[in-house]
Amino acid sequence: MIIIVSVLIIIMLAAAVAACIFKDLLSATIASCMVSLIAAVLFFFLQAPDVAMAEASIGAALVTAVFVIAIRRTRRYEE
Amino acid sequence: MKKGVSIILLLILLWGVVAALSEMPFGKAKLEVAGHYTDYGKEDTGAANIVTSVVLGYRGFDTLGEVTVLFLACIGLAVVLSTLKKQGCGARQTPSLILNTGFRFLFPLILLFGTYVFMHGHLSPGGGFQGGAVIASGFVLMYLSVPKIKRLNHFVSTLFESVGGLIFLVIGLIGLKLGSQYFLNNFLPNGEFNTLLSAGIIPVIYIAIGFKVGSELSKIIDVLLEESE
Amino acid sequence: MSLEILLAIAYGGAFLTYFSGKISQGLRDGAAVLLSLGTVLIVSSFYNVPAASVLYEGFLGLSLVLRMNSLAWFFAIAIVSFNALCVIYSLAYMKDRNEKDYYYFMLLLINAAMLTIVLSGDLVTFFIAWEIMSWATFLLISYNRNGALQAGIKYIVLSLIGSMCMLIGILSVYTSFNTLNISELSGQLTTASAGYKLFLLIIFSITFGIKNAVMPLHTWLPDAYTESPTPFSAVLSGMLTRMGVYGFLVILFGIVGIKSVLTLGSGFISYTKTMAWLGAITIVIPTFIAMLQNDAKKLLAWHGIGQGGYMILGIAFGTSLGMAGGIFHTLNHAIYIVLLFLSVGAVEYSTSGIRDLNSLGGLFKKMPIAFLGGFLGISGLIGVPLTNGFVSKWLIYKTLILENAPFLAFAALLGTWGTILSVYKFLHNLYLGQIPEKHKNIKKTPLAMQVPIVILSFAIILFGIMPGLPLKVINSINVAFGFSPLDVNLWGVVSEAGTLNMLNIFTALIVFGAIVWGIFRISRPATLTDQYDNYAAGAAIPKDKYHYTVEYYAPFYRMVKPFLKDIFDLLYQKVARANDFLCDNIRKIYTGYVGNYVMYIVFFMAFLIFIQLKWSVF
Amino acid sequence: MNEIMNLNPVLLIAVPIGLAMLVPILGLMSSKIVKWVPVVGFLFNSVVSLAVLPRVLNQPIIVKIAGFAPPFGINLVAGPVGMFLAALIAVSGFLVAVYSLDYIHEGAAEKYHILFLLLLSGATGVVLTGDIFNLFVFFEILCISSYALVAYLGNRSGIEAAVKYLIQGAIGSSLLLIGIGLLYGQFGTLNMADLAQNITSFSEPSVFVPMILMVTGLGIEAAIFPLNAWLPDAHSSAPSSISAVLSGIAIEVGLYAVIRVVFTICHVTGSFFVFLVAIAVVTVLIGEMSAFGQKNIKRMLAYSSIGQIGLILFAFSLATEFGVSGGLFQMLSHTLGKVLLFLSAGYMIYRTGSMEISSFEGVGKKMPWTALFFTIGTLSIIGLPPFAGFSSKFLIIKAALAKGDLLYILLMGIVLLGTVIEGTYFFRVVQVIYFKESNNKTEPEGPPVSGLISMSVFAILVVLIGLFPNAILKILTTAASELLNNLEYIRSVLG
Amino acid sequence: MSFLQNYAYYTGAFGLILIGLFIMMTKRNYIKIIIGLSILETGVNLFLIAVGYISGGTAPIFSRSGITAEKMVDPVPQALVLTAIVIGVAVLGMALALAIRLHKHFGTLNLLEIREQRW
Repeated sequence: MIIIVSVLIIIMLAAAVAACIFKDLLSATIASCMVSLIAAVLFFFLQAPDVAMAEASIGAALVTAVFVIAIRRTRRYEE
Repeated sequence: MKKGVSIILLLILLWGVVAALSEMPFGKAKLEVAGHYTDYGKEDTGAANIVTSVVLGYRGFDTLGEVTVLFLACIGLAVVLSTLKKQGCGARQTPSLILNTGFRFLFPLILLFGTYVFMHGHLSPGGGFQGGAVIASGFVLMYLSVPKIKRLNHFVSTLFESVGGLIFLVIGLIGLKLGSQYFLNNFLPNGEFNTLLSAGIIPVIYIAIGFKVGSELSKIIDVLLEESE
Repeated sequence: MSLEILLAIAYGGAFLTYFSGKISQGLRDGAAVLLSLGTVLIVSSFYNVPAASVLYEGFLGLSLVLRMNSLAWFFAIAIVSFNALCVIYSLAYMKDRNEKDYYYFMLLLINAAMLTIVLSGDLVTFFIAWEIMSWATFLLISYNRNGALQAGIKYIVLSLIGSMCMLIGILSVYTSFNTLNISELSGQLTTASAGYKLFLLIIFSITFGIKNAVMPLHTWLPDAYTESPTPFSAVLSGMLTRMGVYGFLVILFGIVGIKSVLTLGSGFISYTKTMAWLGAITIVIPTFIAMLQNDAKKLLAWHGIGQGGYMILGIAFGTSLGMAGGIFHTLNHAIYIVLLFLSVGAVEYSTSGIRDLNSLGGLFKKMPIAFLGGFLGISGLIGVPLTNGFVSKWLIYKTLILENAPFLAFAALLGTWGTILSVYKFLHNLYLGQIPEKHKNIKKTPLAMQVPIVILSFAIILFGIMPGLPLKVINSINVAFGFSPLDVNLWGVVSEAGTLNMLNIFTALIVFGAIVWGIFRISRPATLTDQYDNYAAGAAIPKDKYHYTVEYYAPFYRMVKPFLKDIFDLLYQKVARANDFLCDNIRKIYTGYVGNYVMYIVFFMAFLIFIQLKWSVF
Repeated sequence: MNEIMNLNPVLLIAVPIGLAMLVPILGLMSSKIVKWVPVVGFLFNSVVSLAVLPRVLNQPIIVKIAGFAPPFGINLVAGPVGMFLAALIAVSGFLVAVYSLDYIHEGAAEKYHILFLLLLSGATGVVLTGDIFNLFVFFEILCISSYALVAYLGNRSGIEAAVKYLIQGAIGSSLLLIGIGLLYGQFGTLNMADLAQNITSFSEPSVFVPMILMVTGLGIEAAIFPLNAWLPDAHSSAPSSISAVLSGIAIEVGLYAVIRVVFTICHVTGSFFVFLVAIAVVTVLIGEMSAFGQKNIKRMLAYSSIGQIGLILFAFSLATEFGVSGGLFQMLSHTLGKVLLFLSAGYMIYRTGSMEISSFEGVGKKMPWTALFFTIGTLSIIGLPPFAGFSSKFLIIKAALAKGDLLYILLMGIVLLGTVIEGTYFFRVVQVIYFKESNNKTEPEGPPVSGLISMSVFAILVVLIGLFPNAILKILTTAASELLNNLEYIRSVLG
Repeated sequence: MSFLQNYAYYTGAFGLILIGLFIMMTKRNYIKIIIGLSILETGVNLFLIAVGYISGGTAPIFSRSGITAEKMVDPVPQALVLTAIVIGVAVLGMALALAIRLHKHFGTLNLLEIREQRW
């Protein structure tokens, strides 16, 4: 169990670092979406199903949608 | 250079946090207040989901604030984007048939699921916010898959937002006059534990919040998309 | 008639004047004159009537107290009288100006504030009134626009520094003694330590030194005097500046007590010596700077600084003779400097705003009353016998001699010489000599201007011949402060250092004058010739003015110029520029880039955490 | 009257929020009534808070939300401090709402009124709540509505300022939340009184680190140096009525929160106060010096707010009864004075069409009343008698001197130097307004009646409080003892 | 292993917080900064939930009959995080709306170039 959690956390941190590194904002957004998703899974492991639901639907889905819309309306690449 | 300084500062921060964390080991037993909630939450509020009983019972005032924040975000977004000129229609790909068909099939289901989630907030994981978010994600799907943008009905969404919030508040204010005379006091009977019609005011408020949050989150997407297409 | 009513009339009068100005001009003028004359009457009714009353119970736990005693009466009567004269004068002077409602309102408000200062029985009332006076003065100095703005800023900056010092002083007294009532304090402060007294004196001296323009703190004064409307310059120079002297009197003798003051310091470096030397410097340097001025008001302004030095010199020694000299000089100075400003104002009025000494002259015939004022004014300023200045200067010189301070006496004397030189230039360039062509047909001096000039001229002579009138009041002030009374009679003073009897001098001078008049009478009478009926070595006779008065003391000027730079003003300007520079650069930390701001935030946090975890400072 | 006195203080928060939510529905019916909603709401709040205020001086009212006793439920602590600030917020909010009636006529006016109501109800929530997480929630309401209102005009500067404000504010709230989490993890409670009871020593790392996180997070809103970089931008770019509220209320509420954390929850002692005093002095100096060279009136006023906040923090960090009551008094006089300044500057900017100080030449003649109000505000802010600012400055200096420590006297000297700088630039503006003639001969046109009414009430309050400071001194001393004596606070909340 | 047991979640949470802060401190692109903010908020939420966990606990819901109150995890942080998530989305929505306006006005999202308001 703890191994799975650790792997998830490592993936999550890697996704966060990737969000930091990517010059393409869309990719960075997807990476941060992934952070949120894995966080939602971790919430579930931490016996917080309510929060997991909220994080998955709000943090991962809606926020990402908002990001994508905003990037569409501005510019895609970091200069 | 700047990155180096940032990293040093953040490491100092980490040091401090580690020092503080040493007093609070992971997974230790609950303390007094939380214990009270799990022990008496059932009796106090009548909700099976203790998180819900905390969110709407013990800490209902936070939730009022939270609802207000979302309402505020909706208004604020509209203010920020209100004076923008309409843009010409950008190149927009026609959504594929699969997406369109899938949307037609899924949209009612998503709405239904969202409604389920917020109606059963006091019994199972979920609640007004999660249910509202699910409904809003249905609308996101709609925006992705319908070729001609269907705007949210301004009138209806405004009504949902305002009335949802007002129901919450009015229930709170009724509590000030009825029963034990406290704001947000649970003046309805608790009913039979673990059934849909239980936990007094909690399901009522969650339904109101569900509609409100659903329409607000959809509106946020709507406003952001508004003139860009 | 109680003190509250007096103040109510003073403050209410200011507002009444303002609002009546909204109705009609005549009503406002009438109200201003009547109210200021009314306050004169009320104040004079308090002569020898000590009074005290509580104005306001419990202002932040203090009670605001008013009191009337001989010192307060002396200053109050001077304030309201000069104010009344200046209001009357303003009727004519301000005739063609805009925003007169505002002008009269501020003038009366300042008058009321000054009245409150001298009537205040505790330091909070004193401070409140002091501040009202300061900002109201600022608002009136700026009235003339243009150059006045800079002068106003200069004034208010120094004034604010002064008031902040005073606030610290007052509150430190309050925290130490738990009362601010002046009469209660005077008993308690004797128990304080010498260091504390010195601190208190220094901090108050900064305040009052700024107001009284003692030498290193004087820089606001020349600009402010020059740039304000002339009747207000008169008020400013006459009494407002001398609130500093009043303050010195209160803090030195009323609160700390002269015995304690004299014990502060030892040998050459003592509080009173320092003060006396600052007074001496204040006499000498400004007087010589005054000599070089070409703007009539600026010349008077520098004299205003210089004369302030005499007052400081007088009171610094803390003897009854010196006190009498200092206080009397305050009054005398006010009389002649107001007179001088008013007569310059008359010239300014007639020539529509020219004050430049180089382009005026010969106005004697056109405006005899103004000339009279100017002449008597400078006589008083110099201290010619039979004028009031002579008496007070005599008292001050006597003090210096008695106190074995030959250098200070020499400085005072030097000041008088400088005064003579410079005021002669003043008188000559304004009234004597040849009148420029364009000033041949100037406006007449209106009656409203003549009346105050005549009254003040009369006062100069009156107090010059009968100094006993004011000295009697001053004597009672001296007694109140615990000095031995002087032996005063109507004509002068009897003291161990010699006797002053103006009646004898008056008679002697009358006799001497009669002789001189007689000699002139029997000699051949002078004949008047036209300007063109003249021989100019074959050259064409100029049609215009040829009696030039530019570069009046040119050789002397070249000689002393390097020494007479107003280094303090330059220093202050340098400080101001440095401040501007610093201010402009310090806000560069707000770079506009958010990354930096976030960095500040994290740094603040990290810094605190680091010092606590590493060293456990907190 | 008795009815009103017994009203529940929770209404102070619930009613404005309810009205804000009602506004969209009203807006659907008629756009005319919408602008009266904030007026009505804050009139109600003013009446209730002023009526309840005398009652709480003897005994704080503990409002248990939903009937759960603290620490199990959220509770409001309507003590002297809370009610004093709530009354201040309500009264200023009412007057600014009156001002906004005519001032706000462009843009999405309906949304402006909603945001305005929510901004101030958030502020009221912060000052009344007794629960640290609830404080966070109301703080977010305050902040988010400020972001939106700063961007309200939608021009370049407004958007830029809002962006910067948002970034810093969001970091602040995240830090606050981390701090709350750390405290909750150790003490298992969110009630401020309960936390205060459990915290024995603030200097242990496990308490100190969360305290610093919270102080930093709240300090961003409170504009303590060096966390105040957002302030000049935001305050100068918002509509003037909002700048007034942000400067007069929002930052003071932030400072209140900092003080609550430092005084009540962590019960800081000793050398940390020295640090706070030092920070306060630096804040004063930086604020005043940055304001000194400003050409833009609103930026100048904003920097001056930084200086004033420094002064208030200085007073609080003296941690004596005089100091704290002086600080609260200074809060009052700063609110009145600065709101007055911003409101009058608002119409001057509106009529001249420029925020440059130099464009105000001749305003004194064209808009005499507005100019007069501006001058009164100026004199009060500098701290000259007989205006409200003098009394508060008097108390603060007295408190610093009563400390009897040379260090404090020196630091206070520096603060007073800041005052001199402040006086200089303010008097320069007064000169420009009154004593410079303008070249353009536009018709003199004063502000509309609503603006005049609200400004004149502020001016009258400034003068009245300056003349009769004793009227509120009792409230202040009671409030000061509430802040200083946290045992009393704990006892009154937890029973 | 016990280190992982005890610190895995905290490491993850504070890892996210620090990465988020790092992005906000060093990046110039506004949207990137908002991404950092989002990561920071996720980290804070994860931290709060981790605070409330008790070893071997169950979700705080009486969904089945065998669940006892003693073994339930702390419900309070979950309630807080629900609030925090909603507040977070509100802030992010505002931030991105401002991003759109910012791009309209300045044509760039590089904050180093958007420095009209300074000093």
